[in-house]
Amino acid sequence: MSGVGPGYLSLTERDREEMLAAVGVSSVEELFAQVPEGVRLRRPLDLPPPLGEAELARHVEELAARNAHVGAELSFLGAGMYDHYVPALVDVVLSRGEFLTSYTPYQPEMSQGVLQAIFEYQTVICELTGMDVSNASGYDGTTVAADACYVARHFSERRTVVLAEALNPQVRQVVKTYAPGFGLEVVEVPHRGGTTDPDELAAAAAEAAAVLFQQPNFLGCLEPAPDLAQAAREAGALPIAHVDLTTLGVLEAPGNYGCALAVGDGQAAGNWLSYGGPHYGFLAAKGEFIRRLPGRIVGETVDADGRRAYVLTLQTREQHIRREKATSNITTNQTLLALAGLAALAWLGPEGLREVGEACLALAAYARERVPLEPAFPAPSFKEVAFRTPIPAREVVRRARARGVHPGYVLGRDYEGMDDVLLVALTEKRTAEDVDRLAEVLAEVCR
Amino acid sequence: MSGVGPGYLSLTERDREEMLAAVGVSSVEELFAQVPEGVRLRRPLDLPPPLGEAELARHVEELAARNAHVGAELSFLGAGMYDHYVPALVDVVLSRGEFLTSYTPYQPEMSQGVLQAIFEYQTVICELTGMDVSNASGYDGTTVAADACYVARHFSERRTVVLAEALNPQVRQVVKTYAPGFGLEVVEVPHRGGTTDPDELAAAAAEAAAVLFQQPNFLGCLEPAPDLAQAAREAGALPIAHVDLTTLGVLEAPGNYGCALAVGDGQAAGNWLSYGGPHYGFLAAKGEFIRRLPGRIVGETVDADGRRAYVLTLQTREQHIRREKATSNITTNQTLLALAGLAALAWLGPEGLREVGEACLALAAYARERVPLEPAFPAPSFKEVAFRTPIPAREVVRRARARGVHPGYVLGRDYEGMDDVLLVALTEKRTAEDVDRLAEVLAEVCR
Amino acid sequence: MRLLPEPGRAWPEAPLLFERSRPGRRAGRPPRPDLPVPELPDGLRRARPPRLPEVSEPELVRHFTALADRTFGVDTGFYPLGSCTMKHNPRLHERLAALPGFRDLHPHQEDEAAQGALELMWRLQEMLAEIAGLPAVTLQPAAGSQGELTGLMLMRAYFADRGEERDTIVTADTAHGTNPASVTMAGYKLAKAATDARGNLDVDDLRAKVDERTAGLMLTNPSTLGLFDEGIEEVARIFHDAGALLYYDGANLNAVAGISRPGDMGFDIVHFNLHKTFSQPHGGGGPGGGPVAVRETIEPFLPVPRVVREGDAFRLDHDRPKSIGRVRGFAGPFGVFVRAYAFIRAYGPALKEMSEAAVLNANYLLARLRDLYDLPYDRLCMHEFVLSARGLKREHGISALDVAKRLQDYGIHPPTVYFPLVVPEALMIEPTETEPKERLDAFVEAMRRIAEEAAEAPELLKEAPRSRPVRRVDEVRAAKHPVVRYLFEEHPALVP
Amino acid sequence: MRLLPEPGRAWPEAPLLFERSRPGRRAGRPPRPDLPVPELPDGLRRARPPRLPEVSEPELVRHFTALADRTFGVDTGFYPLGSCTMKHNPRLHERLAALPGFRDLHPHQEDEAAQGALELMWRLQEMLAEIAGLPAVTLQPAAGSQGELTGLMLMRAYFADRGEERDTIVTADTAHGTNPASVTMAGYKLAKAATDARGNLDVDDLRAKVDERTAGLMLTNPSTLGLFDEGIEEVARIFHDAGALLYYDGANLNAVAGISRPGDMGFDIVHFNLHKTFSQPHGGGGPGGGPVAVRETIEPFLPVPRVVREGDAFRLDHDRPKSIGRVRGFAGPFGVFVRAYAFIRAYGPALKEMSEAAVLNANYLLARLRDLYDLPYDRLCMHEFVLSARGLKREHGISALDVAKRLQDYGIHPPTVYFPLVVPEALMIEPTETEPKERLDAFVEAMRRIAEEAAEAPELLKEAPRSRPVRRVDEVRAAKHPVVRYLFEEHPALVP
Ligand SMILES: Cc1ncc(COP(=O)(O)O)c(C=O)c1O
Ligand SMILES: Cc1ncc(COP(=O)(O)O)c(C=O)c1O
Repeated sequence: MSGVGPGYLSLTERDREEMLAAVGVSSVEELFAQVPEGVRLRRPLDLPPPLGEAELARHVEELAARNAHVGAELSFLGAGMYDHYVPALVDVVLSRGEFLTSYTPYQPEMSQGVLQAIFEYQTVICELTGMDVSNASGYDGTTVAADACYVARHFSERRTVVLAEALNPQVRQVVKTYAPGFGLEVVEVPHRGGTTDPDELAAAAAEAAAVLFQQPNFLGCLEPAPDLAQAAREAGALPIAHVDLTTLGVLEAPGNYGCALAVGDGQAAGNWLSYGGPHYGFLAAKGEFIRRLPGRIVGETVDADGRRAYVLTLQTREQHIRREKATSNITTNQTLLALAGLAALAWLGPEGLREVGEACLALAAYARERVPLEPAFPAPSFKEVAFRTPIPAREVVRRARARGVHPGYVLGRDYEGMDDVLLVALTEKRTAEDVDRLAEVLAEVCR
Repeated sequence: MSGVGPGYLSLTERDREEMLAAVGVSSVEELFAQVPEGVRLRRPLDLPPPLGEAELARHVEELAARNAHVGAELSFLGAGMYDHYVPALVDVVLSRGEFLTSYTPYQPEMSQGVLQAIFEYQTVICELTGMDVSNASGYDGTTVAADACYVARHFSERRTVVLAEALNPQVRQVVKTYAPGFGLEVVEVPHRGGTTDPDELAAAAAEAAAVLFQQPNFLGCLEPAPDLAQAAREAGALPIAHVDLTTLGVLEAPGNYGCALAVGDGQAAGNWLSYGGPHYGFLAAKGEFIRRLPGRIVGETVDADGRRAYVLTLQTREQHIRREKATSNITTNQTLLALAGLAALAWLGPEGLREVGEACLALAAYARERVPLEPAFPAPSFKEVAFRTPIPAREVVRRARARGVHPGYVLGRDYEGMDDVLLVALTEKRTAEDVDRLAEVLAEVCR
Repeated sequence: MRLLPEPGRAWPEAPLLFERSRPGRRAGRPPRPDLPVPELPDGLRRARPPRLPEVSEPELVRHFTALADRTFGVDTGFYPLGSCTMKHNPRLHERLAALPGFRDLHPHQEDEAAQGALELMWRLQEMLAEIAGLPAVTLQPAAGSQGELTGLMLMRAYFADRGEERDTIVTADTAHGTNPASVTMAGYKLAKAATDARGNLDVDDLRAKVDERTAGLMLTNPSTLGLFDEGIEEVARIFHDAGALLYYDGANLNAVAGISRPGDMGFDIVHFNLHKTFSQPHGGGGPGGGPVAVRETIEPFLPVPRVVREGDAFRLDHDRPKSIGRVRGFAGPFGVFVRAYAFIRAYGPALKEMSEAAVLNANYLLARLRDLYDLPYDRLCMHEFVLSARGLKREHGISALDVAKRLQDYGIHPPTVYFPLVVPEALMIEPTETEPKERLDAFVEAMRRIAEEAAEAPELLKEAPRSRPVRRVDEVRAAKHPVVRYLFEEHPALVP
Repeated sequence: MRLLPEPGRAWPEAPLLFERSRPGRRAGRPPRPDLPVPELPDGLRRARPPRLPEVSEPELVRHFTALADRTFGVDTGFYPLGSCTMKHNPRLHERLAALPGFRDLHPHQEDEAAQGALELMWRLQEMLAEIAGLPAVTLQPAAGSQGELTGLMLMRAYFADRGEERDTIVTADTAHGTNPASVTMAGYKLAKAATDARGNLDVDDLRAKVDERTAGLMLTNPSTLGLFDEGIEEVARIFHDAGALLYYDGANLNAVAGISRPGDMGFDIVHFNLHKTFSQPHGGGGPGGGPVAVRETIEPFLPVPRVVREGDAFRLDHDRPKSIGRVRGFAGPFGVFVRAYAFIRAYGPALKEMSEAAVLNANYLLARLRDLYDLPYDRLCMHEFVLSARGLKREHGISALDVAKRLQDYGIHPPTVYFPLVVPEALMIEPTETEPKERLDAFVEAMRRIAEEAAEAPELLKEAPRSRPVRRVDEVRAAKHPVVRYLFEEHPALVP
């Protein structure tokens, strides 16, 4: 130990000597005697030289400066991650050292604050989705979909899950990766002109444990969600909705049209884009599923004096108790991001959340009208609109970016025959003038 | 009250009605009956329409984007404000709501944390300056100089103060603005080739209550500070040094070469540039002056149980007790910035502070050698070097900035006949390569 | 040093940074350019290194976290500290002030490369001018008291320019201590005006004190009693008729923004406290901001530099021959301006609602507390009001200080006590506009219980506080034997 | 709702957000474009608005501040939670992760416009590969347990590709619960291997359990006992000879960084816990990061997308025919990568000192505590160690839980208790490298006093904690009658 390490280390030469003496060894080296010679690394790690804080900051700032972020261009990128406004209140949550540097609240008396906040988060998720129980968060919008399938898998003898093709492609990919381990087969139902056909879904669901669809769907269209849920139920499959929290001030809650579970990615509600993470995935369900839910759940109880208290509950579901019989292997989750979501949603309140949804609806409608391109699908939009481009959409993106506008996501990335479809996202941060600018640029570059 | 105000307000319609009823009036209007008709504003304020948080953020971000900050160009600007590294530890102080939203600790039991931190700050200032007592901060490096003159004014029958011309021009201007009110006359002693001549200073000090000089001085030169202090003392004037905390890991403390008071601007130690403020000014003195010091002073004492406690002390110096006889009118000071300074200096520690000083010394020496221009003054530099430019320095700045380099400060802004003198500042954030780049650009633009 | 608290105690001891120090520890490692370090001239090298604390970063973070935990702020709870306007500080402002374009902008940057900052300052000047009802604004003063001093210097320059010799400033007996202190620092003589039974300036007393030697009046309106001076028009007439000027101490502007403008009241010079009315966080004592607004006639004397607009461009103007000069570095505390600007833009013309809510909150508290404590001036109040514990003192020997200390046990920051001086056992209460009714009701409940405890269990008040990291602090000892810095080897032990 | 605490109580009650709610209150006002809002198709419009809390911003800030105050973190004090590596989290990392170029970067941004982010990820992969001693790395998994699952899926893909049928995974009886849980989720059968008297894997027991149906071993090394497996080379031989693979659970990597590399130990697949070894703040439960490093032979199966370098350019490669597919959205939790990258760059090759300090701190505690509590495996430990309260239980009826609760009263976060399962009344203690000696000494002192209290005043332990916002919490009631969301009208009152 030469002491060249950064100031995160706290031992002085003198400390080290006193401590080695107390241990009864003469060198730190001796402490590692238990590590067999054959597996020791006998050279220094081949890593770049240490950087002090100032140099490190300068280096990383240079890397950050080489990225075109949503503030650096007028961006209409969405497709699963959205540039909604993150209120400054969120900074209070993300910057409080106690939230930042605590861990899973195994010792409730030490963590009442985090526990209560999670309890509040669970309530907000239940309210928005129309469910009875929510866990404390999953990794993201993709893994919670797989978790939901695992729940269904234990609820039914059936061994297939049906995914609407209009469901986020990344979500479908993750479910497909997990499914074999669960002993599940995946069946996909194509979209018809941008939305899912309830009858087709019902047919596919006949043998299925669960059906997953997304509202609004990945193509930017509003699905006939209640009909899809009913189709699934009538086929004996659990309807699972993949939803966007920022739409649920305006759209009906999945729990109110018969869904068994609701999942989604919380990023749009209170998390920065952060190039894809960390964000929080949410998972909520009707009461009957509570003992099959994956992950942490906080419950309210009392302390020895009868004072209200919060605690991790129903832990017999979890890996540290149930081990191979657990409902999931998750332990570290996304609590901090979920609390950011709680702060953002509490800041909006019911009125604000409705206003956000209505702003998106209004801007999407305005874009449909102003943008000089054909909408790719007839179904109404919520906050995204897919347009057909006369030249390859990739090329449209390239040319528009050269003019300081990122016009959106190329659906051809995921869907056959959609190389000429551009998915434009509108959040409440965009203005009518921004849409005008988009229309102007698209007119120029699509010539 | 229409309730269109931002979400900082907490009263609902219902609250308002209940409260008006409790007061026994029927409208908010009635509460203002005591405001005579003749002085009422009978129209809405002529202010731009309200902005929600998201729009406000976007608008202010646009304003911020229209400034070339020190990260946007390679900057060698100094001349009183310096781009030293501000450690992330400072964020802990600046972001803790308790520090941010508390005020002057009139109620010690509610504010032990702030009080203790100020006590620690006072100690650090005393250690660095070699003094016995420091106040809790003044406004900035200019006003603390005026404060120091006010202290001297009450210590002596003499009615003049001597300022070295090589003392920061803004400091001299502020002292001149305050002096008449204090009944003081200001005499200035010119610099001789960049530094102050002790004999000349002694002569001018013969009738003076105090002498102010700066180390390192505004022209970037190291003064013969001990000789200046001795000259003042021998002339019967109080020697007051204006110093830079970041140099005091390397340079001798004013208190150790006979100064009565030491003052300065703390920005370089732990504060962002922030276009000139807010920063903290520090003021420290030998023990004999303690009862004449302006501003807050925190002392250590005990509570009713004999437990260590901190409290504002010697308040009989202050305006809220002494009123017209107070040692100053200051009340709100710069505590938060002073605590940022404490954090930055504690983060550096004695070793780190010495290393910062030595980095500046080394870079300044390297700049003297690499830059293809004549140093304007023979005296050694600490972290700033003045160079003569073959074309007007203003023009050098203009051309260099077009190449992404801000080469420094034009001394002609303050000093007669120095329109061709460029003051280049080197902090530990600059590298040898940065200096090479500066030399290269100056060579280009001075052709 | 002791890192192990008494078991069961919610407030562990917090050792000093210096007591956490260990030789050889360090947090920061500054860059060390690979260049020779030149020798210094004789006698300039530091002989002994300064005894800064040597602490690793983890312990530094814990130290400042612990100190923050021992500090009560508006974020912690109700903070009705009269005259200080302890309102909510929007978090957005911290984000905006930290934008690199502001935070890392060098104050010597060329004007053309700082247009965004200059425009923000210019717009803020314009908005403050509209709120004050006076045309010209300087943002330079660092706080209210420096604004006062600046205002008095402006008076001196104004009269000097007119060749008039005036040497006296009139202040109210309710004035904040900074007013008389500023008068002395500005080299003026002080005259005190009395307050009448309704809490207004005593106009007759005033007339007697104003003559051709009078330079001006300094007044807070509403006064520190929280009362709007009903005779303000007459007061202004008296001074203006004598050729004197009126200075408005803007500390209480929170009561009248958009309702009554100092300029319309007849004031010639006004200071703002940006950290009060416009929500710059108080930072445990500061920073603040004390812009000054003036009439045309006084504009030529304002400090340099001035932020001026020329077409679409903005610049700093240093060329003002009649200026009193500079009162602070650069153009003022810019970071404070960013916050004040954002605050005003969030309200726009609805700024009036801020004052309406502040005044309603105060009157609600007054209405609910008037029967529990003495009310020296029985009127509706503005944004704050002053009660007296005179009765408790007389009947139970309970002082305003005891009430304050007991409030701490109820989780509430005490009001300002023993000020203004004209009210014995004063409790000066300012809730601000951002408090919800529940907080006000909780405060009323606490004050009610304390009044009862004063009668039934006075020792609870005498021994308060019990819920804070320390109990009542010995201020006398602190002043008698000042220990104002850590003494290293000689320092008293943390736990004797 | 009650905003007024019991007087004198250091911990005021914290009502729920919903209890602070008042109809008509609000904090945020989103932009409202001046455009018509289209009608929605029938049945899609929400019938009843969600009952989100209606609270003003000042009260929201106070609420979250109060909740933070009721939470103990590494910033608050010593947090030796075994197996969780609760080290100091450098504040710089929060600054860096919040740089607009990272924080506001859209994950669908074109590769050429995200080169800085891609380069950071690519460099992190390279550094992790060097630390693991394995050539290929995926950053995608969201946490350690997802890393485990990914590793097991990689095994399945690997064997399927070779046409081998293997269905069993061996784990140690000391394994963390995530190991067996992952085995099941991956569709494998579980076999448990025993631990011998020295705390190593029982090699004979192991031989008996490994055959041609064995897909692999999952092992933590050092184990959850904090002991390095002295027979690791033999263990690796057993599995490799059987054609099986070895998976390294990297949760304890903090002990051996730069000292012994999993790849060199014979492991084929390794996960990292970026939130443990590499200092991503734990955030009250997350986020984390669980990158996985593998041998060349397994590289083709890694999840898509992969971050690849081509000359000086970097891009996301989705075209990997043999990939197991995607395990998470995008390329992984990027913000976590920024912190881990900065952490490793701060140490460089000196990263070894991190592990050395972690191991020294643990052995120092072990040496000073071994006579006070039972030590099931009497060896030098690595970065953590496991004591047992068995003796206290037998002699005084004091459990590991009682010790844990009493530690709270001494201002220390308790260690992990009742894990690993092979040790009765286990106390699993991990100090980490960032703790100064004084903290360790204070912990020893607390543990010593607690051992004494167990004998002399056991009720102090049984009734602990006394210094926290609540006393011991009734977990049974919580599970029996689950209340997992606010019930509005039907919700039990804050103070009955
Ligand atoms: C009435 C009054 N006047 C003047 C001041 C001084 O203002 P500042 O603290 O900003 O210097 C204050 C505040 O302390 C005040 O309350
Ligand atoms: C030994 C061990 N393995 C696996 C895990 C799971 O890692 P994570 O919490 O990142 O999913 C943990 C941490 O909880 C652990 O301690």
